[in-house]
Amino acid sequence: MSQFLQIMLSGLATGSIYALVAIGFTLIWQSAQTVNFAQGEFVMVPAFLVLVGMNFLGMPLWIAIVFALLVSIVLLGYVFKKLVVEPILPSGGISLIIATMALGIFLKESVKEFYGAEAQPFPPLFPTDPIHILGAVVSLQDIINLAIALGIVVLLTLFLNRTRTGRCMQAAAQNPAVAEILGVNVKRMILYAFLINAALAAVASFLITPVYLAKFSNGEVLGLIAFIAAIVGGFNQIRGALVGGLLIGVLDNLTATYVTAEYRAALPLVLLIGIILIRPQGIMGTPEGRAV
Amino acid sequence: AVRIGVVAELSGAGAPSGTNWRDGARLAVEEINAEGGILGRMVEITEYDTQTDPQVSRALVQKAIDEGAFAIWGTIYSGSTIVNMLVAMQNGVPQFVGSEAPPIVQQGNPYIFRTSMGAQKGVPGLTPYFTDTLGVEKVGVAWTNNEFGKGGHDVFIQEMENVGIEVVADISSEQGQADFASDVSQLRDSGAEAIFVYMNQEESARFLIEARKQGISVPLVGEVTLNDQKVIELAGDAANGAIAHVGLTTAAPEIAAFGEKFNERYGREPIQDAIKGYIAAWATKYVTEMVGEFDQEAFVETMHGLCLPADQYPNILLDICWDETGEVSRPSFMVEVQDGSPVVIERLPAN
Amino acid sequence: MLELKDIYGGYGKITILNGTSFKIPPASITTIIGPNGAGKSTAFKAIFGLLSIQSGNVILDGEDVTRRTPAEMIARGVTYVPQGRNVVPQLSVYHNLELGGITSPDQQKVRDRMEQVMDQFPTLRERRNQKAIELSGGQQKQLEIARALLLDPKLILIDEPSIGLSPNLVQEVFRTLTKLRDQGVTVLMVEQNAKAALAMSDYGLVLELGRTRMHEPAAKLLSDPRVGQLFLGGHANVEAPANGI
Amino acid sequence: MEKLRRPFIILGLLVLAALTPIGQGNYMVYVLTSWLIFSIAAMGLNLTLGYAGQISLAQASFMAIGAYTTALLTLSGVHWIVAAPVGMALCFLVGLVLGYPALRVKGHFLAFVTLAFNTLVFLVLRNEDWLTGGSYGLVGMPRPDFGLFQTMKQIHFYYFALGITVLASLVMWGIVRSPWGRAFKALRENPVRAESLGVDTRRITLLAFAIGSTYAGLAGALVTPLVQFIEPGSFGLAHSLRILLMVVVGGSGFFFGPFVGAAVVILLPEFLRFTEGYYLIIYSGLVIAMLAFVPNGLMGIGTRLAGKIRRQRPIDAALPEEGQLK
Amino acid sequence: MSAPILSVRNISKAFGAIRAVNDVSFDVQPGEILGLIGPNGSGKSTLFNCVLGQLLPDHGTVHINGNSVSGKRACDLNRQGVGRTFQQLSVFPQMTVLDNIILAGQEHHGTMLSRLFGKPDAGLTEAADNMIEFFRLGHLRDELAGSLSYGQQKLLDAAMAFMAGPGLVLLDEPAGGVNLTMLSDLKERLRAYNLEHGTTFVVIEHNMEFVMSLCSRIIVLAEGAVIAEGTPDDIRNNQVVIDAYLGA
Ligand SMILES: Nc1ncnc2c1ncn2[C@@H]1O[C@H](COP(=O)(O)OP(=O)(O)OP(=O)(O)O)[C@@H](O)[C@H]1O
Ligand SMILES: Nc1ncnc2c1ncn2[C@@H]1O[C@H](COP(=O)(O)OP(=O)(O)OP(=O)(O)O)[C@@H](O)[C@H]1O
Ligand SMILES: CC(C)C[C@H](N)C(=O)O
Ligand SMILES: [Mg+2]
Ligand SMILES: [Mg+2]
Repeated sequence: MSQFLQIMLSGLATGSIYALVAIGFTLIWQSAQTVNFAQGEFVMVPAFLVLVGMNFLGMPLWIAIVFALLVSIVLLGYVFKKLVVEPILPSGGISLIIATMALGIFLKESVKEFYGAEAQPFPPLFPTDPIHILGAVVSLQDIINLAIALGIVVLLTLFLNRTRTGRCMQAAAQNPAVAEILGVNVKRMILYAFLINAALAAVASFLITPVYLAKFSNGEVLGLIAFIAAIVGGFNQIRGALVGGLLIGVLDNLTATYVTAEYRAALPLVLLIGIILIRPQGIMGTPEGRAV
Repeated sequence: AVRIGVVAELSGAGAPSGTNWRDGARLAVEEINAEGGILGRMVEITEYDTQTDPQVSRALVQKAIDEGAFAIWGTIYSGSTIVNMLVAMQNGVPQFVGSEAPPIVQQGNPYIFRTSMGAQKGVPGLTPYFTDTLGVEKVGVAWTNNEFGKGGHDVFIQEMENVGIEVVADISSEQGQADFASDVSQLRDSGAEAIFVYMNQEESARFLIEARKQGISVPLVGEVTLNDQKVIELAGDAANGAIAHVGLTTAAPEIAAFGEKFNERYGREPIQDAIKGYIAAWATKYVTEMVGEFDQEAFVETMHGLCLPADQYPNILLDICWDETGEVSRPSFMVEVQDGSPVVIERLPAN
Repeated sequence: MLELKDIYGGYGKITILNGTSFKIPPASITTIIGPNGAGKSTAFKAIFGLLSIQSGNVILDGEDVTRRTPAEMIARGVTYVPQGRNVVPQLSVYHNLELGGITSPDQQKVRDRMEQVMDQFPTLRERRNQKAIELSGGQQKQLEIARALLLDPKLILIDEPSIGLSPNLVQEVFRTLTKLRDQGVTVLMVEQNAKAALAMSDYGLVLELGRTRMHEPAAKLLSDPRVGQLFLGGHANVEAPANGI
Repeated sequence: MEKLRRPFIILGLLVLAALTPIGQGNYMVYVLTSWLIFSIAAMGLNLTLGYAGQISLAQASFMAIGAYTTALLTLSGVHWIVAAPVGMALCFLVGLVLGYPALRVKGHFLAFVTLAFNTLVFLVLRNEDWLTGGSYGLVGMPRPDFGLFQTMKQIHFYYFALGITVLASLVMWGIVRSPWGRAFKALRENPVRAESLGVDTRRITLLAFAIGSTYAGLAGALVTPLVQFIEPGSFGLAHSLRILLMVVVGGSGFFFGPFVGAAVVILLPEFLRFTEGYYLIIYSGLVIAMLAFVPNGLMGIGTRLAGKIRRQRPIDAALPEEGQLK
Repeated sequence: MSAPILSVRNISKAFGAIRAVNDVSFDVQPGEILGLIGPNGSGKSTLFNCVLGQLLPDHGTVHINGNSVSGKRACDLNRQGVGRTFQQLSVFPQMTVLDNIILAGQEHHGTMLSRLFGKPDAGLTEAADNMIEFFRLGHLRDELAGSLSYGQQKLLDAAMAFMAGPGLVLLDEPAGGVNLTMLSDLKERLRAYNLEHGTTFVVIEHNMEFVMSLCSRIIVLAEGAVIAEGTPDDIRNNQVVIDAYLGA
C-alpha cells in the first residue's frame, strides 16, 4: 500500500513538471498554431543561464533566477519568434517543425560547447525536506511544483478565453488572414504567445533542474514526453496539458513498478496511440468541428 | 608527426565520457610532445565525433584510418566500440578503448586493448564484499539498460548465483532516465539487504538522490561509476556512504597528481574516462618506443602479455598488464564516499 | 472619397491590375461588375493593403494611402468583407463578432452596436455561443457582414455579399447598405448578382482585364444593351464540347 | 527542347555518380554509399510526405525492419537477393498497418503516432535479445556475392548500391507520374474532395505508407551488408528525423529532392568537420537559415527560377474574347 | 412512374441541441432536375452530406437506385455515378487545372492496378481539355488551381463534378460568384446533360433566377423540415415560402 501511494505521489510530482512543459505546447498551438520541437531545450537552457549568473557573474541564487528568466524571455521568446518562427511560419508546418528541431540541436550543442557536456548540480529553490504521508515520502518541492502547474493552467485558461487580448491571440492563430483584416496585430499576438511560453519554460526549468540536474541533453526526453502529454490531454485546451502530464507521470511510474521496466518507455506511446485512435482530440480536447 | 585518431562521443548522450576521454588524451599528448614526442615524432591527434552513434563511430574509425592514423583512441561507450572495433581489426590498427562491456574482449580481436577492467573482471572483484564484508543474503540490482549496464548486470547476476545470494529485485532503467522514484520504491520494498547500482554517472547521481529522499538505509554498492567524482558532485550529500569498486579514481594516491594536473589545465575534476584517455595515450608512447619503430603488427604483439610497472613508466599511473585478449589487470580500490569525497577504504591486488 | 490612380499590381510576377483607375464619390454605392478573373477582388486587396502594388496610387479623402497596412486602413474608417469564408473557426459567434470592433477604443459602443447587428441578423444572436465553424455557409457570411458594420465605417468594401445568402437576406443586406449610404457611408461592392445590385446602386463600374471599362450611373448601365448581354443574364451562345464524360 | 534536356541532365548525373568514387579512400566511398542508401529511404518518405502529405517519423524503424530481416536471413545462409525482398515485403505489410492511424489523425498528431511506433520498434529490437541480439546487435553479415560480381570491396559495393538506387528511382518515377501519383497529391491537398471524386482515400493513404516504408526497407536491406553490423541505436528516432530533414531540405514533393537532401544531410557535416566542436552548431544554424530563405527546399530554388521565366506571359492573352466588352 | 433514383426517408441529423435536419423524406425521379432551397441554416448542406456518406444521419435511410447507401463511402458512391460539389470551394490548390480535371475522371476507369501500370493521364487528356475549354478555363489549363479567382475555382469545381460522368449529381450552390454569362452556359450545360444522358440533378441554390429557370421541381426546407414542394411557379407564389425565404 505504501508503495502504491509512493508511486502515485511521485508520479504526480513528475507529472506536474511534464504538465508545465506541455502547457507551453498547447499555448503555442492555441496562439500560433505551430509546434515547437525545441521545447525540451527551452527548458534546459534557463537552468544554465542561472548557473552562468551564479558561477560567472557572481549573482546570488535568486538574482540569478530573475536574470535567467529575463534573458530566457528575450532569447527564447523574442529572438526565437523573430529569427525562426516569423520567417519560416509562412512556408508551413513541416518546415517549422524541422526548423525547431534544428534549433533544438543548436541550443543543445551550444550549451555543450560553451558550458560543458557534463551534468551540473543545481540548487533547489524550495526545501527538499521529506514529508511523510502514510509511509510514502514526498518533498515540499514536489507539492509546490504541483501547485504552480495548477495555478498556471487556471490563469492561462482565463487569460486566453476571458480577455480580449487572449481572444485576439486565438484569432491570430486560427485564421491570421482574417485577424489581419480586422486590424488585429497578428505579429504582436504571436509574440505574446512566445514570450509567455519562454517564461513558462524558464519556470519549469527552475523547478525541475534540481531533480534532473543541469545537462545539455535534458531536453530530449522531456520535450518528447511533454508533447505526448499535450496530445493525450488535448492539444487545444490548456487544462488538457495538466491532465495529460499528470496522467503520464502516474502511469509511467505504475508501469515501471507493476508491469515492466524494460518497456517502460513504451507506455506513454501506447497510451498516445490508444488515445488518438479512440479520441483523436485528446481527453480534455474539443473536436475541431465541421469538416464539410 | 604521427597521427592518432581520437574517435569519441563528443556529442550526444555520451558527451561527458567522450569529452573527458579526449581531454585526458590531449593532456597526455601535450606532455608527450613536450618531452619530444614518440620516437622523436610529434603526436598529432585528430578528433572524430561519433555523436554517440555506433554507425557513425564505425564510419569515423574507417575515416581515421583512411587519414593515416597509427592508432585509434576510443570509443568509450561499449555500444559503439562493439561496432567499430571490427574496422580497426580489418585494417590492422591498434585501438585503445574505454569501454567495459565483456564481449569486447571475447571475440578474438587482437587489436583491441582496454584501459580499464571489463565488467567480467571488475564485478567479480566485488563479490567478496557482498559475501564477507556485508554478509548479505538478499540483494537488489539497479542497472541502466544499455550495453554497459547490461554487461555489468549479467556478470553480477551470474556471480550472485555462484555464491548463493538471492537477487530479490532486478530493476532496469533507461539511459538518460530522470525519474527513479519507481525504481527506488521497488527496491525499498523488496527486502534487499544491499543494492548493487550499475549505471552511468548521471543516472547514478539521480538514483542516489532519490534513494536518499525515500530513506533507503541499506548499503548501495557499485562498480566503476558509483563513486565517480562527477556522481559525488551531482548527488551532493546523497552520495555519502555509497561504496564502489573502481579501477581508477583520483582518490587513489597514485592518481591524485593526475587529478590536480587535469584540474589545473581544464578547471574541473576529471571523471574516470579522462584517466582512461590519459593512460591510452601514454601506453601508446611507451609501447611504441619499446618496439622501436611505428609498426602496428609489432605493437599489438608487444602489447599482448605486456606489463608496465608504474615505477618505470610513471604516467601509466598504476601497474598494468594486458593479457592475450586485450583485457587489463591492475590493482583496484574499494572506495566509500565520506563527507562528500571518495576515500579509499580498501586496496585490491591485480587479478 | 476614394480614388484609384493607374494601379498596377498582382501576384508575384503576374500583373492583374493593369492601370486600374476610378474615383467614387462619398455617400454613394458603387457596384463593380466584370467577368470572373477580371481582377475585382484583386482591386479590393490593393485598396486594403493586401497586395503588392507596383505603381499607382490609392487616395482616400485626399490622402495618399497606397501600401498602407490593413490596420492603418481600419484606423481610417475602412472595413473589408472579402470573398469566400472568413471566420475564426474555433471562436464563438459572439467573439467572432466582437473581433470586428477590436480596434475601437470605445468598447461600450461596440457592444451596443453588436446588439444592433444581432437584431438585424437574429440567427447570430441565437447562435452566439456556438463555434463559428459550425455555422452553415450563409450563416457565416451573415456573421462576416455583421462584423464589418461594428466600427461605423466611412467606407465599406464588400466582395460579393450575395454568395450563399438566401434571397430575403440579400435584400436585407442591400437595404442595410442603402441605409448606411443615406447616413453618409460610402459603399464599394463587387457583385455578380448584377441586376439587383445595380438597382440599388448609384454607380456601376465594369472592370475587365484589370482596367475600368465603363463607369456610369447605375441606371445607365442597367439599360446598356452590351452590359445586359454580358452581365445581366443575356445569353452568349457557346457550343458545348462534344464529349467530356 | 525542354523534353530532351531532362534525359541528358539525368544521364550526366548518372555518369557523375559512377565516376565520383574512383580514387577516393574507403571512408569517402563508404559515405557516398550511405548517401545512396539514405536517398532511397528519403525517396520513400518523400512519397509518403511530399506527395501524399502524410507525415511519418518512423522511416528509420522501417529501415530497421528491412535491415534486421536481411541480417537474420543472410546470417542463416539465404542470399541477399532473396532476403532483401522478404524484408521489403514485411515493411510493406507493417507500413499498411501503420497507415491505419493516419486514417484517423493528421498532421502533428500523426507525426507522433509514427514517432511512437519508431520508439516501440527500438524497444523491441533492444529487449528481445533472443531474436535481435539485444543492444549488442547482430554482426558478421556477408556481403552479397553474384558470382562474377562480388561486393566485398567497398567500391564494388558502391556500384551495387548505385544500381539498386537507379532501379528504385525508376520505379518511383513510374509511381508518381501514374494516376496513383495524382491521387496521392489529391489526398495531400484536399482529402474530402478527393474522396467525393472517387479516390479511395483510405486505400491511397495506406498505400502511401506502405510504399514509403518499402523503400525504407530496401534502404535497410542495403545497410546490413554495408555496415555488416546492426544494432537498435542505429535506427532510433534521431535517424527518422534525419531522413525527414533530408526530404524537407531537398524539397518535399520534388522528385529529385531526396537525393539533394540526403547529400546535404550526409555530406555537409563532412565539409564542416574542420570546425570541430562547432560543426553541429553551424550545421543546425545553416538548416534554419535554409528553411527561412529556401522554404521549398533546394529543389524549390530551381523550380522557382524556372517559374519566373515561364510566368512572364502577357496577361492580356489570359481572358477569352467573348467575355470582353468592346 | 419509374423507380426513384434517389429516395430519402425520414432523415434526421442533430448537432447537440441543433436539429439541422428533421425527418426529411423525398424522392428524386431519374432525369429530374430538382431544386433544393431554403433559408440559411435550414439543413440543405447537411442533407447532402447525409446522403453522400460524409455525415452519418441519426435516423432514416437513403437509397440510390434502390440500394441503401448506409455504410457506403463517398468514393464508392462516386464510382457508382454519384457526383457532387461542396458549398465551400474545393479544388486541389497545388495541382494544375488540368490535373484537377483528370483526377476527377481517372478513378472511373480500370482497376487500382491498371491505374498504376496504365497511361499516366489515364487516357483522359483530351476529354479534360474539352471540359476545360467548355468552362473557358483554357488559358488557365496549366496554372495551379489555387491561383484562380473565386469564380474560376467555382467553375473548376463544377467541371470536376462533370468529369465523373455520373448519373446523379448533387450541386451545392454552383452559381455563387459565377459570372452571369458563364452561369447561363452552366445552365445550358446542365440541361444538355440532362437531355442527352438522362443525368439527374439536385441543386442547392440561393440564386432564384437560376433555380426557377432550371429546375422542374423544387423542395423548400426550413429549420430542417420540408415546408413546400412543387413546380417553380407554385413555389414562387407560395406565401409560406415567401415569408420564410424569398422575402418581398
Ligand atoms: N458540425 C456542426 N456542429 C454544429 N452545428 C452544425 C454543424 N453542421 C451544421 N450545423 C448546423 O446545422 C444547421 C444546418 O446547416 P447546413 O449547413 O445544412 O445549412 P444550409 O441549409 O446548407 O445553409 P446555407 O444555405 O447557409 O448553406 C445550421 O444551423 C448549422 O449551424
Ligand atoms: N493568389 C493568386 N496567385 C496568383 N494569381 C492569382 C491569385 N489570385 C488571383 N489570381 C489571378 O488573378 C486574376 C484576377 O483574380 P481576382 O480574384 O481579382 O478575380 P475576380 O475579378 O475577383 O474574379 P471572381 O469574379 O471570380 O471573383 C485571375 O486571373 C486569377 O487567376
Ligand atoms: C559512461 C561510461 C560508464 C560508459 C562505459 N565506459 C561503457 O562501457 O559504456
Ligand atoms: Mg473575386
Ligand atoms: Mg449550405
